[in-house]
Amino acid sequence: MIVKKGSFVIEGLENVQINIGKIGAEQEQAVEGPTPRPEVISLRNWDYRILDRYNPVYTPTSDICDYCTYGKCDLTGNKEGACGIDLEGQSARQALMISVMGAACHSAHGRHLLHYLIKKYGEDHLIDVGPSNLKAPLTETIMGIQPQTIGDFLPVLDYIEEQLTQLMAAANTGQEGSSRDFESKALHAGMLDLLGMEVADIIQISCMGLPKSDEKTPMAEIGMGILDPKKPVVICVGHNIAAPAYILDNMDRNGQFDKIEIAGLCCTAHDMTRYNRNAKIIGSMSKELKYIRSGIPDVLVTDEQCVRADILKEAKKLHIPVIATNEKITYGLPDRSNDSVDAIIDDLVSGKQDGALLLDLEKVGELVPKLAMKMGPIRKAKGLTALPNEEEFKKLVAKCTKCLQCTRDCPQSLPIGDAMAAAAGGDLVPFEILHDKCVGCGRCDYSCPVDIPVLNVIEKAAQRVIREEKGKMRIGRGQIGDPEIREEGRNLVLGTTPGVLAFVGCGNYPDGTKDVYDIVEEMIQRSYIIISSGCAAMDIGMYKDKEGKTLYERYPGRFIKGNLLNTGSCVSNAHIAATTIKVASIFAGRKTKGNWEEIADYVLNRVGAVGIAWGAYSQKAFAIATGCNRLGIPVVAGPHGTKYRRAFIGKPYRKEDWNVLDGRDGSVVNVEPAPEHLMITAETKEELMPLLAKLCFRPSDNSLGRAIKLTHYIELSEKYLKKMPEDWHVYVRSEQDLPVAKREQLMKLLEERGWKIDWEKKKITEGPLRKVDVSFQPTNVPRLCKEAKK
Amino acid sequence: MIVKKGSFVIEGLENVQINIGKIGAEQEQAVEGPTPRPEVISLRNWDYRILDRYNPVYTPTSDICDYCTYGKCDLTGNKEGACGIDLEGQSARQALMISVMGAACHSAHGRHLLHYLIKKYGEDHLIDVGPSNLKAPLTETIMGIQPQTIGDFLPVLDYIEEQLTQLMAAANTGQEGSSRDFESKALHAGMLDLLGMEVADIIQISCMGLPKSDEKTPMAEIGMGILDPKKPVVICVGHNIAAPAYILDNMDRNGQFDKIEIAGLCCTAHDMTRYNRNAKIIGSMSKELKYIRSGIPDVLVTDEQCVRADILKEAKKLHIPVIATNEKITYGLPDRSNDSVDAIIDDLVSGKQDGALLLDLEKVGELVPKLAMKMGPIRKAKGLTALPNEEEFKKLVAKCTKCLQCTRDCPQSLPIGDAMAAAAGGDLVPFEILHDKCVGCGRCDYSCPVDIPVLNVIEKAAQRVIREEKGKMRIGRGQIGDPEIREEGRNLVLGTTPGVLAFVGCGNYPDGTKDVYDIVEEMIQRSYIIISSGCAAMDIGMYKDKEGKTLYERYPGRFIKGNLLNTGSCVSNAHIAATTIKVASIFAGRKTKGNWEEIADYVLNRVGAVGIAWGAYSQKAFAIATGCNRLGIPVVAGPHGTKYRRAFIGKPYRKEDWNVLDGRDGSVVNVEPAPEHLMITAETKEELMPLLAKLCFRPSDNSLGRAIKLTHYIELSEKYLKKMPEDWHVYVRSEQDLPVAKREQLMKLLEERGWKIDWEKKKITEGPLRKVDVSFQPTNVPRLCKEAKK
Amino acid sequence: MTTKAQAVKREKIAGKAEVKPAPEKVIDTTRSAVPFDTGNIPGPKMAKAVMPAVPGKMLAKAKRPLLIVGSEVHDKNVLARAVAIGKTGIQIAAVGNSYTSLGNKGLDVHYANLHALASYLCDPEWKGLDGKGGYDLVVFFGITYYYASQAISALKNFSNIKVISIDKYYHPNADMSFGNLKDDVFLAALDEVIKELPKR
Amino acid sequence: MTTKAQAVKREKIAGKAEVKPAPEKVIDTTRSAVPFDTGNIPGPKMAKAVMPAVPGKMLAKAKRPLLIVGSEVHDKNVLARAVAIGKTGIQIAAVGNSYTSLGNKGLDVHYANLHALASYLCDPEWKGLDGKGGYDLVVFFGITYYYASQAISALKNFSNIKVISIDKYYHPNADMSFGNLKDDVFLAALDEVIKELPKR
Ligand code: SF4
Ligand code: SF4
Ligand code: SF4
Ligand code: SF4
Ligand code: SF4
Ligand code: SF4
Ligand code: SF4
Ligand code: SF4
Repeated sequence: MIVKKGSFVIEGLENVQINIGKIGAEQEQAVEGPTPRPEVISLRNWDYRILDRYNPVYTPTSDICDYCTYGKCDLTGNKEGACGIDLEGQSARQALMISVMGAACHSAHGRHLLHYLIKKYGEDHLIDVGPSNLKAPLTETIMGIQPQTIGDFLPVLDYIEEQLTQLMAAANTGQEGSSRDFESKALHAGMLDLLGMEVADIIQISCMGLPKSDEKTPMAEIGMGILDPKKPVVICVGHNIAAPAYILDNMDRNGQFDKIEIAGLCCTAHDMTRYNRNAKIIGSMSKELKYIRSGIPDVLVTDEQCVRADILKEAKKLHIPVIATNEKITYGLPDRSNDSVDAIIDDLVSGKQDGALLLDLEKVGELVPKLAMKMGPIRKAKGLTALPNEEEFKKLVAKCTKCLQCTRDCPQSLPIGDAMAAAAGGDLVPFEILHDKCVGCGRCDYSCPVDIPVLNVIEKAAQRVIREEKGKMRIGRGQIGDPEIREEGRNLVLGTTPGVLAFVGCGNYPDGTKDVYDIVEEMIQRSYIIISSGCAAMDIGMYKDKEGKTLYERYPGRFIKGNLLNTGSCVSNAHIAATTIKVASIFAGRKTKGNWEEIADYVLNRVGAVGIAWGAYSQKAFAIATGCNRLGIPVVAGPHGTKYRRAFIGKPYRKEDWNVLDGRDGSVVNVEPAPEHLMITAETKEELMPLLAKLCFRPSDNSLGRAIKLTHYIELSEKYLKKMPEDWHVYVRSEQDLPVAKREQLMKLLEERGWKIDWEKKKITEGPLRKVDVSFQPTNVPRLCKEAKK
Repeated sequence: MIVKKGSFVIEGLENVQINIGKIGAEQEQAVEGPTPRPEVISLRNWDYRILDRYNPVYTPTSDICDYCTYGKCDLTGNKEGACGIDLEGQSARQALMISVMGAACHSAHGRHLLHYLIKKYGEDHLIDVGPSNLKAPLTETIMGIQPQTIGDFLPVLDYIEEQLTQLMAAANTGQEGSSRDFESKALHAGMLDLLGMEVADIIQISCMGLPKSDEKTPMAEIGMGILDPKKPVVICVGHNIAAPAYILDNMDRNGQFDKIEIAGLCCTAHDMTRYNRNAKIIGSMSKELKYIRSGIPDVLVTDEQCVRADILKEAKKLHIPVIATNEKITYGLPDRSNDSVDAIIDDLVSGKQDGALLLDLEKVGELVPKLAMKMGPIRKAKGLTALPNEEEFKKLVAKCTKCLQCTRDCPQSLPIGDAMAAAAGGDLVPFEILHDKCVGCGRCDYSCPVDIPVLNVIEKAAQRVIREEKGKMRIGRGQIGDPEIREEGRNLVLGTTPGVLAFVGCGNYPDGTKDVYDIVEEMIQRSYIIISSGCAAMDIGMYKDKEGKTLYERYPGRFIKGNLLNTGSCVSNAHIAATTIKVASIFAGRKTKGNWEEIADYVLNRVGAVGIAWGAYSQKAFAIATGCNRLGIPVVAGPHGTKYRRAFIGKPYRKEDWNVLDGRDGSVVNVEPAPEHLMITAETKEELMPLLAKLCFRPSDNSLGRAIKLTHYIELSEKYLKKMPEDWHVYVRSEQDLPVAKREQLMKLLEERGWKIDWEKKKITEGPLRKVDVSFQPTNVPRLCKEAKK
Repeated sequence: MTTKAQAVKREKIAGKAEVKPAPEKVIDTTRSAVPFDTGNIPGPKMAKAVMPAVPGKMLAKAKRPLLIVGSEVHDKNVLARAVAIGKTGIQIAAVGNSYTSLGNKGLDVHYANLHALASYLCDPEWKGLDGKGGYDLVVFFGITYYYASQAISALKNFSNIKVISIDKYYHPNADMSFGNLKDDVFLAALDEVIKELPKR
Repeated sequence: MTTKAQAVKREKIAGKAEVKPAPEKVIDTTRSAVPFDTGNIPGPKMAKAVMPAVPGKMLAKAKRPLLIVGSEVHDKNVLARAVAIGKTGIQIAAVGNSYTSLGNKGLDVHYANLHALASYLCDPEWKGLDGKGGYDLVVFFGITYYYASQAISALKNFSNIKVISIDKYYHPNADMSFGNLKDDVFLAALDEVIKELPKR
């Protein structure tokens, strides 16, 4: 008898249920660290270590709290509200709430997928993420288990949901009172977020044939100009591949890829291309309204997350039916899940209904291509679009009074009035520039006192550049495989690869999408490893060099210096964080299972990885950043990031904050501020680049690494800020740390600062904070010191 | 061999685990309705039925949204923000968030208790709630299962947490776009909240010996004047009995009840008295700051929920050590869970530390009485209090400039300046009145430009009344048992008991705590059944009649007209809602398991129950109200309730909104607006009382019931608003519905309205909306009609 | 009554007591135009602070105005003004417990629940308290401050009806409002409003 | 440059270009004192709108003032004013990319990250950009509007430092601010501030 996993009941013994499972296998999975399944409080000591150095900085958007009916309470000047909370506490509580919301988003997404995949593939479907032993680094580190099948993730999600409920509860009025503990809880939520993302992406990779740690995934087309608008066009918007997969399968079966254009907006686009190479990508969330207004889509399919709230309203105006496929976004649409596909199509084609909620995904797969084939010809015949024609355009731009109202409502404060004036004079360039900087939010439409549909005018004016908007993106690869880590880990830890820069998050850029391209180009040429995911990964692929090549075409996709990797959709973010765990485990042999603190301590002190969320807008992006922070990874956001209201900023002038322990003997060692911040913003890309270089320093860097990092820090500062950084010297421990080419010059500067130089031996004899010590083992955790272990 | 529940593994067959459980038993538990374990979408049709009639009314506290970094978005006038959401959508999203937070609170509380009780009593500990077959009405109705043991609640909490995570996710930017669907989701959260509360209370009743449907529980002392301040005083603050139980057990073992005073603030007080008759009650959340400032407590023990955020800060000033016992509220205190009790006590007594986080509840039990015995004498010797002495008091009141700043910051806009002036002239009465109306929030302290510690002044001035503050509360009984329902159900459904009024929620009253007493006294004398829980239940017990008797002493506690029941703490609210399910099941034989819609439809149309949350402040109260609404129970809040931002208000003038179906044949029947609203507020108690009477009408009321309800509606309106209600006639279907005493007079009034009266037969011949029909079966659900069933 | 006067909320008017005449001094109702409850800042759109003649004229001109009066009307001086306005024929919604003072005075007065009333006013189909048609102007005073503020918030954001506060508190959610007024100024301001109304 | 001038953010100053002189007309910097970003309403405490002489005098009087200038300073006219203020000896924190224009001009100028700077300013122990002591007054202009607003929000609520905006936008979180100004008025206002400063 082959015993398979499952449960059965023996006749006559109805009260006995026999479960065949992995009891044996579980015994191999010894927990290695002290905190498997950490509760709200379990990692508080680690959080305190972080928070004591990287102080929460609060920048409230409102001085008022209106959480409960005692309010609204004026908390200006850190006064207490009626419940006793002060503005610091309230700000920290908001940080918790934002993190919990973000984590809930990804975890709920994972739960939805897991339900669906278990139904389709069974609980025992094996995890397969590519050539890795460490298949689920976050799951191992947090849960203390090594999942083998997708069913093994069930208790993981149970755990996340339980913890999120506890955290959400703590945010109520009359609960937590300490801002420090609110932050510890927010960090907990951030960690749960990473875990939820890992679950979501691993199960879809394992079941749906998405690329498995593949450094050479093919390119996907991206841009507003890539589709053939003469064909019926299906656009899927959101984050969850479940529904689009059915559509793609159906089109595949029916050989419709040459008849129907199908593309994604936002992360669904990532996963559609990972799932089926025939899918295309329009772009990030910023393109949603723009693309709908263009009138090109003939059917819109929504799932969940980062879907504009007004999609139905906007689509309706252009007779584009909306098929909602997820219970999180239902738009008030009638639930047609139990109706026949043809009946639904009739109602949509006739315009009797504007859309349908369809939770039966098989029906979605059947209906959407059919519907597109019907809607396409009808809509094209009518030439439906929201954009004005030439004549209307001229009239509209002439109406503008330059009142500035639209600029004051615009998240990017764009100079719309000026562009209107220029366009009235026949010059469309200002509008073309504006189109790139515009996040397509539509607020300007509401502002205009003379009723100019501003966004439509912008889009009309930018048609020339939009038609050229055709880029390439290397399809999401999934995790970084163990072999790649094995090869590159040492360079990273010793600092000879200057750093890993992870470009993630959304498109709320302060000055247009091109910034990301410019920054990546600069840094990749400097041999940083660039990893990307989500909307940022799309935006990187939108621009070309003079030879017409995108960065993805110019740089390969291996985890090695000077490469450009795309992990995939937002949930693939988890793999970026997980990569640091892999470095700790594979390169340094650290135990992972249930061992968060030790791993995070390792990452903080040794792995020069930095996250960049230049256009982060969502709660999810904040949760991810907070999760990365708990793992010891610093994150920089663009200026809009200040509206998240909390950062973690180090104070380099407080020497005592930068004490670490030497793991060899537990002695206290004062080190340079590295990394200097855990979460911070910059105003412009020029300010960002040297900051990134600086944040890649780690206490463990050896001389070669320091020299390389210093080179870039100094060069980037000189190039973009026209100055030598004021603090470059703090990263110098010996003359060996100075870039060879500039060594002499730099030593002079050090001498000017009062350092003692032995010019004969070309040696620094006095000055550095501490001496070179190649076997220094920096740690912030007393119990990890040898001395302490005794 | 006696097979017991549990799991074991057979040697040599390590992959096989045998679980002995309730597989057989489960087969008896056939699901009876269509929606066991309803998902986010499953009850949307029912929600729509409610929402179509009881339109959400939004009263934003802010016209701005700052959820994400695109913002802040100005949504004034229902404009759209950058994500496409408009103010209606944003307001509905806030309603969802508030409900989810509230539900998370209770469910997280339940989860904490369940962990703890399973550890202590085992999963197989049987549920025992008293003489009921329907032991867990909400669990049955929602989950479709009949739990037998406390372990059976594990999947219930898993379900709640999963659903809450889904709902939380839907509130992110870029998710749900329809206000109607946000409300459907909020209603889902409200339902989950009721479920979470039921779990929490049933398991504590079952394991910890709390009263089990006991109509004759003893009285507990309540009030700020009940303790002997000469003894060491332990005060427990919060909602979760786990920690206080250990303290009480310990004191019991050591015979310390005559040596140490122990009392609770907020719901913990309820559960302490339910657990051990020696515990006492200080009062509701409003008393927290007041009582701490008095200096009487020698030790403060906090657990979770409704604990002021500044407790540690306030306690520290008076050298009162704070023992935090729950990970949701940790105040930044050092975690001493692994330290010895004596070491902790030393640090606290010496003042080296201000408090301790102690998650080992056994240690809490051991430590707290010991600590109290040490702190008591020290603190009393020093005479520590925040209140000014006579002389200081005089100086302080003389300083007041009547600038009104404190009034403008006060949630109740109390006339503090006037009271100061009176006190300066020797008249303390205004302050004594003020003390009752003051919710003890402390905001006035921050306001005063001349640095008067306003709250301390109020409390000092009110010492005379505070010393007299000694009431009685009948200890929380738990559920209403099946036998009581069997006896009373008919009266309720036919309307011969005028209604069930449930006084619940917090102390944010618009005009002082005495309102609740006054309202209850009026309504109980009119034979309404009064059920109560939470802070409202405490406040009811705070006042006495001329003979010195509280309402609890004057009226018995059975579920029968003219009785006053206290179910217990906030989580006991679940039993109030569950009572309506019991009526549907026991009296009317409706199937419960997985049958929410049918039950709620029954309640909405037939059970004249109304919730009153006159001082509701918390997210929890909103969640409870929203859960009750989904179950068909209307709720009225005080004027502060408008700050919840969403109500469900019916429009009686829209005839078509008041169509129901007749269950006998599915025919559409236009009925009176009953109940007229699902969630609404009133400005004063005078407005509230007639409104309550009106909201008790149901379409199914028979003539006798109508006459009784009309009597009270008219009398209350005449007594408190000095007018005949303008809409009394809509509830009249025949002359039989008119109260006998006033029949003639009322018929004349009807004639004036144009109704036709046959004066000889004393009959109404024309006028009523519809005829009397004793077997009318009003329903809002088509599938429940006989015709439809075919 | 230097504050919101909870103390007098339920006092019935003593019919025989003398009504205070308006003081003769010149008043400015646009000062202290900040929300009375300190934290009550709703957003960028806040009421224009006006002198009494403005609401007076608007009331006089409106096709179908509604005066809403609440549970702070029982003070005899305030009540006298409410009655005076009502006597000019303007319909009154007596919200809260104000009917106890406003009833039986020969006014066109209807009890209403303010929360429900706000909801009805947002419904363009609503035919008014007497079924004779909707309102184009809503003027109010004498309502618990925060309660009024919340109700008006609904009208501000979800209706097209003009809302004017002539209460003694600055109401940011109204279209126009007085600033925070001392009692004597408040009474004088009401008198000036009344002056603008057509006599009946 | 009628708006926040993203277009010129990165323009370097053309040294030879002529600096516009201040217009001769009388200016009022207290008008249009509403947050430039429509939704940027923080609460009851919002900046007092002031005429240029006020910040000028306060700067002149301050023991240790700090001028913060950001990435909108590159316009030659604006830059000239920043340099002029710096020339009076006031220390400058060049935030964002402003150092590219402010460096090498003989000023006491230090690059700083605005977000970090806000954090340090809230720390009473901080010894300033040069280690010589904390600041008692912070004056700023030329910073991305919302970015500045958020940073100042930290100072407003969590520090005792006075913050004055002399930018062309009304900044509600500052203690004092100009209203939203047209470019020419803005330049003239800066000139009036400069007039009050002691010559060096
Ligand atoms: S949660 Fe606290 S600060 Fe916020 S409104 Fe309620 S009482 Fe005020
Ligand atoms: S749509 Fe573009 S231009 Fe209009 S407000 Fe939004 S970002 Fe600004
Ligand atoms: S709001 Fe309209 S009129 Fe004013 S600047 Fe913008 S486009 Fe021109
Ligand atoms: S990167 Fe941001 S905008 Fe893009 S899909 Fe992810 S969360 Fe949404
Ligand atoms: S969630 Fe929407 S309305 Fe709110 S701040 Fe973000 S974009 Fe604006
Ligand atoms: S403590 Fe009392 S008097 Fe003071 S503000 Fe709060 S409710 Fe008003
Ligand atoms: S704030 Fe102070 S001075 Fe002003 S009225 Fe209140 S107690 Fe008197
Ligand atoms: S009734 Fe309200 S204040 Fe009282 S314990 Fe419950 S939630 Fe807290």
